[in-house]
Parts: sequence; C-alpha cells; structure tokens
Amino acid sequence: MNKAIEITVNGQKQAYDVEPRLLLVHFLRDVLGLTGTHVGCETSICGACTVLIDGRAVKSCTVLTVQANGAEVTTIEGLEKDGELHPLQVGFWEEHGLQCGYCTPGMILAAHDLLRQKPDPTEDEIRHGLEGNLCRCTGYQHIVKAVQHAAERMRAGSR
Amino acid sequence: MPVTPKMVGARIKRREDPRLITGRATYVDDIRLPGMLHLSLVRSMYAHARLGAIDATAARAIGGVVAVFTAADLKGQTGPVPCVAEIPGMKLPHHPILAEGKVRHVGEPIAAVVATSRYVARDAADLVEVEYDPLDAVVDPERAVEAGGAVIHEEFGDNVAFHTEAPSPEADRAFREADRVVKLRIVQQRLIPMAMEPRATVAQWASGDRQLTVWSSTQIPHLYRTQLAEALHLPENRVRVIAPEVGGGFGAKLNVYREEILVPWLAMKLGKPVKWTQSRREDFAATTHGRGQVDYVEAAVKQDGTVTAIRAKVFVDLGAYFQFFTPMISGFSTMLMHGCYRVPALSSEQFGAFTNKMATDAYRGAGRPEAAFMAERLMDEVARELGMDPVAVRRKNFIPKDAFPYATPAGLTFDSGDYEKALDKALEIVGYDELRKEQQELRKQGRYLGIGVSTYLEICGLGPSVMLPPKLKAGGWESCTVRIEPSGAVTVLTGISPHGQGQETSFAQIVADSLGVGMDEVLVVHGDTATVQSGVGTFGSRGTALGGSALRMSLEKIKSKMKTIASHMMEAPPDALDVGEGKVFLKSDPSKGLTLAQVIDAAYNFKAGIPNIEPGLDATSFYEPTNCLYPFGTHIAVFEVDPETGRIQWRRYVAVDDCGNVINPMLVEGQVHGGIAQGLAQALYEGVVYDENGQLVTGTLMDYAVPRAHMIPHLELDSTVTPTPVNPLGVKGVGEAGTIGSTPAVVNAMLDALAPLGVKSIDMPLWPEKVWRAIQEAKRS
Amino acid sequence: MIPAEFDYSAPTSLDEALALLGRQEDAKLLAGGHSLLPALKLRLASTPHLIDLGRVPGLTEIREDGGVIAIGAMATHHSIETSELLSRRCPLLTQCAAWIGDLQVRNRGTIGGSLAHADPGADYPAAVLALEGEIVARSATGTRTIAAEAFFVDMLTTTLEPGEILTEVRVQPFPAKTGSSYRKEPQPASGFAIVGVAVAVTLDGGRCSKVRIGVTGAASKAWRAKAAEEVLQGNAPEDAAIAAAAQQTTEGIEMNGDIFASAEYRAHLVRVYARRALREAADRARSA
Amino acid sequence: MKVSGTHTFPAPRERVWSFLIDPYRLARCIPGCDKLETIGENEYTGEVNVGLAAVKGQYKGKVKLEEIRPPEHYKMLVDGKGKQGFIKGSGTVDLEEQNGATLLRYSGDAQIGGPLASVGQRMIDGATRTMTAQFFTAMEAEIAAAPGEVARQGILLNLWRSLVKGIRERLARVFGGKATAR
Repeated sequence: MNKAIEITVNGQKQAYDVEPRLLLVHFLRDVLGLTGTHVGCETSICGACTVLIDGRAVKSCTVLTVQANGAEVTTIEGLEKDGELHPLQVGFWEEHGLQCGYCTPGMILAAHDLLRQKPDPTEDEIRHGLEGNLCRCTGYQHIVKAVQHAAERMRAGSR
Repeated sequence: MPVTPKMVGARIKRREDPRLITGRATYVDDIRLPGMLHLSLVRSMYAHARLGAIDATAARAIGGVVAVFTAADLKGQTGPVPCVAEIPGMKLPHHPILAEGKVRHVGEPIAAVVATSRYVARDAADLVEVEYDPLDAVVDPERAVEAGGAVIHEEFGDNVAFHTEAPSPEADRAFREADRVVKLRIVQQRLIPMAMEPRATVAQWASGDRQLTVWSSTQIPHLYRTQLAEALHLPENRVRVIAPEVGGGFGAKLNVYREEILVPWLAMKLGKPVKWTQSRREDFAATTHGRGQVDYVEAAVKQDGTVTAIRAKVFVDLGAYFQFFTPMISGFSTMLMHGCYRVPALSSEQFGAFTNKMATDAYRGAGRPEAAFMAERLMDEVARELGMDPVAVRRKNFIPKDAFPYATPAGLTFDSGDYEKALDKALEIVGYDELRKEQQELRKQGRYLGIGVSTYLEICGLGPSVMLPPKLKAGGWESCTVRIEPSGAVTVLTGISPHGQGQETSFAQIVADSLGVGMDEVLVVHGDTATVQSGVGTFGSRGTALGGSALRMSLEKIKSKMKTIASHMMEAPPDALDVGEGKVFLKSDPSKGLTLAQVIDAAYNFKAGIPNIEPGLDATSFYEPTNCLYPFGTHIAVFEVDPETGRIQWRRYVAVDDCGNVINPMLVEGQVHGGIAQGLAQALYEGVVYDENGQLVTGTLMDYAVPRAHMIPHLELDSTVTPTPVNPLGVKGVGEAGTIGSTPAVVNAMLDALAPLGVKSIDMPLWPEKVWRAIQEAKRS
Repeated sequence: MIPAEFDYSAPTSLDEALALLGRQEDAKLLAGGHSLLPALKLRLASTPHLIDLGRVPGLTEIREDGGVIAIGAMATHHSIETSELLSRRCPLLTQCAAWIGDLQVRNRGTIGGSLAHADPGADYPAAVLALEGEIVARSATGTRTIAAEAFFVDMLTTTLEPGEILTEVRVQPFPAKTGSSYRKEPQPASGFAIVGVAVAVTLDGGRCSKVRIGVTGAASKAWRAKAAEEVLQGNAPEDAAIAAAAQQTTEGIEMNGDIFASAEYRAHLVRVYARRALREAADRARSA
Repeated sequence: MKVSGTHTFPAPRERVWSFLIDPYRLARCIPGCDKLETIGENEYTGEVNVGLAAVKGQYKGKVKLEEIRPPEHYKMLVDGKGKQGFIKGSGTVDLEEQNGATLLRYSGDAQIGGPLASVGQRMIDGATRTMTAQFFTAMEAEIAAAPGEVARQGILLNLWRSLVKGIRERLARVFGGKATAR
C-alpha cells in the first residue's frame, strides 16, 4: 500500500505517494529525476549514493523514502547557491579531486558532513572521515587536497 | 609579439568537471526514454550444471511483466558474444547470449525478464524457476589442464584452451651455464576491476528509420558498434553507439558483453526502449576479472648478479568463456618478463585453462603488471640469494640509456629510456642509504622495516596495427577530426573514448597552443559513433599518445591549409608563414599577418576563390603508430611490519615515473595516484575468492576489499622526462604505470622487512594473517 | 538492490509500536536500518510489515539519572561517539562507537538496533559486556532488564522475546581512577570486527581493583573474558601481569574463521589486542 | 566445506540408531515443515518454510540414505534449494558401542551455493559450528526423551532442520554496512 510522504529536497517540497519499499535513492533519481546521486553497490559500502538528510550524510540506498518523510534532503544538485559553487565543489575542481566523477557527488556530500564536524581536519582525519566512500580513480590523494582546499576557504568565511 | 602562456605542460583544471561536480552529467542509468522497459536477468547459482526446465509462468503472471526470454527465443537471432583475440591452436568456445543447455559459471545469465519498472522486473526474476543438474566445478587452473575430471566445454574434450611454447636454445644454454638459478612461484590472483559505475546499457530501435541507438557504459563505442551490427545482422550504419558519461572502466569496459547484445535485441524485438543496469553483485560475478595467473619463473644468474636468461611456465585462469581479448592478455606477461633489464634470452610456455568462473580479460595493466611482478620479484630474489643490495642488482642489469632503440629477445623495440635516472631520483627522495641504516638499527630492536624497490617498465600505446588481431576489424591507429567552425570555434572529434582521463581538457590544451586560440574556443567531442567519424577507443594507456597524435596531425593539416589560404591573401609563399597566437604571420616579421578570423572567413566565405583549395576548414587524420611506447619508473615502498599482527604501518611511498612529455601534470598525477592505489590494492587487499565448488565467495563489497582513503598512504610523486621519438607529441602513456610499478614494490618491501625472520615468500594479497602465518612458519623451520 | 514488497508503519508511541508488533507475526522492527535494509535489498530477508521506530519519541536520549547512564535504543552511533556525557562519564562507549562503520553509517545506525541484531562482528557487545551494562526491553506486559551477559545467546540470537522492543541500554559511570580502551581489527572490506576488545580498568592504590574485558568479532557471540580479568584483579598492571591476563582471554572460547582470518589467527589477535587494550586502559586509569 | 567430529550419547546403540533411521514421526515436530514425502526407498522430499524474524524462505529438499548397515552406519545425501541458495552435501554416520553409551562419528562435505555463498562468507564457519552443536543438542534431548514415544525425534529430519537453520542463520548474517539494526 502506498504511503503519502512530503520531503523537502534541495529546498523544494515534494509530495508523493510512494511504495514503502522505494529506496530514497530511487525516489531521488527515478521520481524526481535528480540523477546526480548515484548507485554503486547494494551493501551500503560504496557511498556513491550519499546525500544529506537534515544536514547529516547518509547512504540513500539504505534509507527508505518513507523514513525520510518530513525531512530535508540535500543532493549534489542543491549545493550550488545563487549560481555559485560550494567551496567543496570548487575544491574538487581546483585540486583534480575527481576523474570519472561517479563517486564525486557522494564524496562531496560526505565531506560536507565531515567539515561540519571538523572544520580543520588533518589529512588522517579526512581519510578516515571519508572511509564510507569508495573512489576507484583518484587514489584519494587529490580528494584529500580538495577537502583541505574547501576547508580552508570555508574557514576563511567565503561562505 | 605577445606570447600567451603555454597551455601544454600547465596544470589546467579540467573542463569536464563543472558537470560532474554539480550532478549534471549523464551516465547511462540517468537516461530516461518514453515507454522505457527494464531488464532483470536470472543468473546461475551454480558454477557448472546442466540446465533443465525453465518455468517462467509465475513471472509472466505479474502485472507489468512484458516478456521473459531464454536461449531458445534467441536461437539464430543473434551472433555470439565476440572474442577477437586469436592464439595459435586455441579453442574458441561458443559464447551464447543466454545460457544454452549448460551453465558454466556463477552469474551466467539464463533468462531475461522485461517489465515496465525495475522493481517489477526484479520481483519477476525471482519467480523464474530453473532446474539445474549440478556438475563438478573446475576452479584451479593448474589442475584444470590435467587430464580427467569435469570438462567445461565437452566438444573440446579437455579444459586446455591453449598451450603455447616459445622455446629458446639460448635460454637453455644460459641456464646450463648459470652460476645459480633463482626460482619463484608467483600467484597473480584474480582481481575485480570495479569501476564505480556498474555496467549499464540502454537501447532504442526506431523501426521507421531502421535505426538502432545504444547507450552503453563502454570504453570502445566504435569497436562495439562494429561487433553489435554483426551480432544483430544489421548494416553498421544502422547502429549508433553512444558512450555518454562513463564512470570508469579499467579495462572491464573494453569489451562487448552478453547484455550489450541482449538489450539492443530486446529493444528491437519489443519495439520499446529497454534499460539494463547492473547491480554490484552482478558486476562482481559477470563483469570480467583481471590477472589470474600462476607463474613458475626462474632466472639464470651469474655470480656478479647478471641475469642471463629467464624462463617461465604460466597457467592462465581464463574462466569459462572468452570475452573480447581473454586469451591474449597473458601474452604480454611473458613477452615483457625481463622488464627493463638486459636479459639476452627468454623462454616460456603457457597453458590457458578453462575454469568455471567469469572470464578474465584486460584490467588496468593487462598482462604487464604480471610481467613487471615477475621481473621485479626476480631481481629481489637474485639480490637475496647473492647477498647483494636489490638496487645494485638492478643497476647491474639495466638496459643502458645509450642502448635505445633496444631490440628485446621477444622481438620488441624499446623506444627510449633512462632507467637509472628515475632510480637515482627515487633513491634520493626516499633517502635510501639512510633508510637502510635505520633498518639495521631497528632490526636490533626487533622492529621490521621494509624497503621495497620496483624499477618497472611497461608497454603501452598499442600500437602498430599489426599487433592487434584481425577480428578486431580495427588496428592500433587512432582517428581525429578537427573542424574550425565559421565562427572560429574549434571542434575536436576524437576516436578515443575517455571516461575520467581528462582529454576534453588536455586535447584543448594542445589545440590552444597549436592555434593560439583560447581554451574556451575548443570543444572536444567523443563517444558517439554518429558524430565522431571513426575511432578505436580508450585503453592500454593509448588516449593521449595515439588520440593526441591524431589530433596533432589534423592540426598540422589545418594549419597547412590556413597557410595556403593566407599565402594567397598575403602574397607570400606558404613556407614563409606560420600559425600561432591566433594569427597566420610572416616568420620573418611576425607583426605582419592575418588574424585567424580573417583566414577562417576566407575559407568559408570563399569569395576570394582561392585556386586548388576546397572551401571549409577541417581535417581528419588517422594516426598509425610505428611502435609501441615503453614508460618506466621507480617506485619505492617503505613500511614497518608489526610481526605480532601482520599489519603494516606506512612510512613512505615514493614514485618517480617517466611517461615522456607531459601535457597536463595534474592529470598525470591523478593517473599515477589512481594506478598506484589499484596496484597497492592487489598487493595488500584485493583478491577474488571462488571456493572449491566455483562459488564466488567474494561476491560483494562486504568481502572484496577495495581500498578506502585511509588504506592508501600519502604518495610522493616525481618524474623524469624521456620523450619518445615514436610520436609527434613525445608522450608515452601513464594510465597503467602506477598499477604496474606499485605491486612489486609493496611485496618486495614486505619480504625485505621479514628477511631477518627467514620469510621468503608470501602470496598476494598480503592479508595480515598471511603475513603472521609466514612469520610463524619461518620461526618453526 | 530492490527489496520485495512490505507494508510499513511509523508508530508515534511505544505502545502503538508494541501493539503493531503484536498484531502481525513476522513484523519487523526498523531502527537505523543498516543491517535490515541491505538484507531486504539482497532479498535474503523479507517481511510483511516494517515497524519504523524512527518516530517514537524519547528513544534517542542519552542521560544520567540516579547514578546510572541510560542510552536510548535509537541513539545513533554518531550521537554516542560525540556525547559529552559519555566521553566524560563512560568513555569506553564513545571509543567503541567511533570504530563502527563509517561516517554515514554512524549517522543512521543505532545502539539498540545493533545490540538486538547481535551480529558477532558488531562492536558494541564488547563494550556493553565490559561495562556490565543492562538492556531494557518493553513488551505489552511490562518492562524487564537483562544483564548484558545474559543477553547474547548465539549468532544473531538474544534473549529478546518476539513481542519485546529494546528501549534502553544502561551502564554505570566510571568510578575514579578508571581507564578504558577499545582495540579492533576491522575486516578490510566490510569493516566488521574480526576482533574487537573492550577493556575497563579501575585502579586503587596502584592495583587493579576492577578489570572488565569484553571481546567481540572472534566467535559466534561476544563474551566476557572473566579468566583474564581474574588474573589482573588485585594486581598491579605491570606488563607481565597484563600479558598473563591477555593469554587467558580466549580460554574456553571456540573461534570462528573466514577468508580473512582463521580461528587460530583470531584467537591470537584477541590475545594481542587484549594485551594492548589492557596496557592502554591501565595507563589511562593512572592518569584519570 | 568439510565437517567431522564425534559425539557420545548416553544411550545404547540400538536406540540411537532407531532415531537415525526414522524420518516420519518426526516431520510433525519440525516447525514449518509443510510436507514430507517418500519418493523411493530411503529417499524423501520435503518442503520447509523456515524463518527467524524477517529472514524467511521456502526451501525444497531431498534426503537420501545409502549404505545402510544397521545399527552402525549409513551415508546421507542432502540436497536443498531455495531462492537464496542451495546446500548439497553428503555425510557418513557411524555408531560404535562404548560401555552402554554410543559413540557417533560423523564426517561430511557440504557445498553451499547461490546468494548464500556470495554474500555470507564471514558466517559460514560460525553457522556450521552452531549448526553442528544444535544438531547434537537436539539429538541428545531426543534420545533422552526416547522412552516417551511422543517426544521422539529423528535424526534425519533433525539434520534437515539443522541444515535449514544453518541456511537461515547465514542469511541473517548477510548485510551491508556495519551498523546493525534489529
């Protein structure tokens, strides 16, 4: 039996009737067409599906849409503000923190939560903080630099 | 005249990134078409079984299910899954789209369920009942080639897919005359490529236009189109393949898979667009694996450390069927098993074994990591047996820098190299001599520091067309069209198909410098057979070396035409002119000339009626390389081993790579970082495990350890630059170098650390328990 | 990737949740969902009815009340890891929570879900055993309190009854001069504990007045290493004594093995990590 | 996967044997056993719907006894299959008299396949141990209860039940992520 839900996604209220089994990632991708959130596994390991629920990074393949009822969800599409890239997006671009780009949205959103908790992380803290996200291209080093780049800018108060 | 900063050689941030960091890129699964159906596959639970009845009654009864197909429905309608590789005397098994009569590996597709949503397709797939009559599974490649036991393809009588020999009387003599023979048994375990984006295919058939459009996550859209047209019996010009954004490939998407034929067939059969997106479990079980060899390798050695011959016997774990290049991958291993060392004689023997597993095929490095591992492990073993420093043994055997072009005993010609230079630089950065002293000190305290050196060499940028098999219907060339639009915008249509490598940026850098236009004027287009004239694709570290050379050729043609046009307008001979800085100018007086805009206008407006010149301003080239490319470098791994747990604590990782000239150092770093991560992962973490019954035990990311950020150390990179004379850019390739160089460095470091404990060998991956166990066993003996 | 169909309720009170649980056989409670949802997605599990505890109020609190620290079943690993109260009064739990999964998993996963699931590779059981914690379960007929040692029965099996909901975990705050440590060897792919050793040591006049050791990951269920505790009890935490105690941690326990770690290696690791954790806990107790 | 071991029962060999050989009276003792049919001499099929909480599945299986030499030996072939995987195994059971007690030696080899095998590797060892322990605990209880015919349980179906329970346990252990929830 479908359930009525109301979720705010990237600032916009979305009201739908959904199957209880509908995964949040499929709601975002297939129902709302927000395909920036990717699916890379089904065992909650890879982190490609990471989004923010009420500001916290979660793996949207391991959350039912109905569980997110009433929540605020932020996806990669919602990070830009007024046409300006988020410092993390800038950091990933400047420091070559991505290659194929598939893990990138999830990586950026996990880093978003990490920087919320630790605005000035060490390299080691970044590496551990991003252990829920796999990247197969970069060897992670430029991702670390990208997050450091963003952290610096965010601390400098550019945002 | 003012000189704009050179783009080539600069750290230019990528032009691909804005769409990727904002979630606006389009990967295959992002494609939505009206009326699109979804495919779910019923796959084999058994490694080896005869198929009985397949009952899809319950599946068909679910609302939303459109059709269920099995092999019987496909009979005669499609060709088999293509294998283009040919090995003398090899047996080529029939490779159906859906299993026919038997299943031969876990994950082999048996039935195709098509429904209106992916949820319903998945529900219905669960309801298809398949009867199996299990057979014994063949898993060990060494035992597979022995007589007796289950036969995977009955028509062949045994599981020997091929047996090749490359004997050498010189090698035999060298072994007879050797002071010592150093022997190793090496297990190059199977690996899962694991591109972050699982494979996916969408197909749409426009029956009125008789036009098939396929979006697929592939590294080779053009080669795939050729094979697909043949498999579906369609004229090739009725097939358009698009590789949209592709989320990594690593060789696993250098292929044409069952689903890539099935999905287009379904779209044609059902008259509706069909989408299939692989789950990660399917990816593990039914996308090609890499490596998979057992090598018995030995070196004939003189007392001073000189290696005079190498001999190898290789057992290749091919899997149940052949994918695109399956049987030819291991050929690179023995061909290059001498690495960058002057070894006068090689002899080898290979057994290709059918096993009840997914096929192996190209995976980042494809045969060369195996070769480098043999060479680099041998060097360390020679050093250990002779009591020499591993660095000294390498120096002793290096091909000297004045020996290029160097003809190898396997018939290759190394283009250029200065192995000692890269080694010296790496030793200096890491502080080798001090580290060795520290190692001695630590050993006295019962601490085990390991210093592992790998002075790898690889072959890439394949290559002269003659090196590729005829069934590929393509050579080793690459193609590029450069078109200067009437507005002055420059469109580059390249036949390579980048999926993370960044050539939308690096090619624009080349164009910008060549024509003196702004990067923003340049658009690099790839991955669509309807817009890109022709191509081979991105694999084997060939993108920049071959695609870039084709681009260079087209730019030269265009510049030549511009000079001809300008020559007519300026009344100066073409030879007196040059193109650059956005102008065509007089070499003798650069202040005199025409702007590109004037020349472009003349080419398109064509009112001047320039004789012997066609209107327009574009050029297409096919670059055919005269040789392969041979990048090299030195990697040094340093870590401390906790003998109590078998865990390691990283100290340093230094890599000095030489890939010739560099277009964009930032992209090169990225390639090397990623490559090293995968190579370290082979050494330390990753390994496919099939159990004795052919069940895939490492079936998910829960049990297959793809490294996370904290499992990779901070990497210190540097480089030397030894340009290749082979291509006009002087670039080699760098996509695989890191993977090739790093694995032996880590294993050498581990064995170096444990040498005082008497540990001589540990098979990869170096899981802590294996390390601990090796220490226990060494203590006992 | 796609679960089979189920019905779903999100009760807003514990009583409502209990009523729903009693109504349908095989109904399943959903806490953080980080074990159940993957199992449903892989279709290794199915349920006719999911009862989501996410909207039941009062289950996420971490508070100290009458000398006891009570942690709501729906408290996430993240909230435990970052709890000021716990880091001050019972740091073993924060040390342990920091090792669970990854940032995203810790944001969703809950202590109640983890304990009720009783995965032998879970981290909390070691800490809760070492803390001599209590598990509070509510049912339609009342509330009962189960000692941690009595709670874990076997692989995935606890003494929770079908109609019960785990609501709270209770632990005692650390007495003075107490130190703790959690040492873990994570499975490199999944991050589950191959071995996890949780230790709390209380010193009195330089001697161990109380030693508690909980071990997880290595066997079918977590256990208290009482024989090891006794070796140290009343003794100064010198290296030799600690080493002797650590040797006893695997006494009488049958280990599990898998591709990454055999039973023999696990037993060895338990002893090594116990020694290291005891050393660290004792050092911390000294400076506490 | 190989299993072997011994177990001593405080009961005479004949009595132990009588359990080992009598499937039928025991079917009704097995929760979720919907069906047990004889399909040949010493050959049976069964359907069991078992589950622990959410982890539930329908399994069909075949059990066959061979090399029956009362009261000391037989070989058992088990073949069970469900959506989540299959178990195929064979094992021998030997009984030896020991001063009124009975020493049972068992030795078997089981293949576990399908999703079970590909997602549950870390559980196999533990599940096997649990399974074997449960098997003997149940058997001992049944043999102790032997004089009361009603409570009698047979080793054959018990083994089947143990296998199914093993499957179930392995299923239950197969999850992504590291946090856990009930």
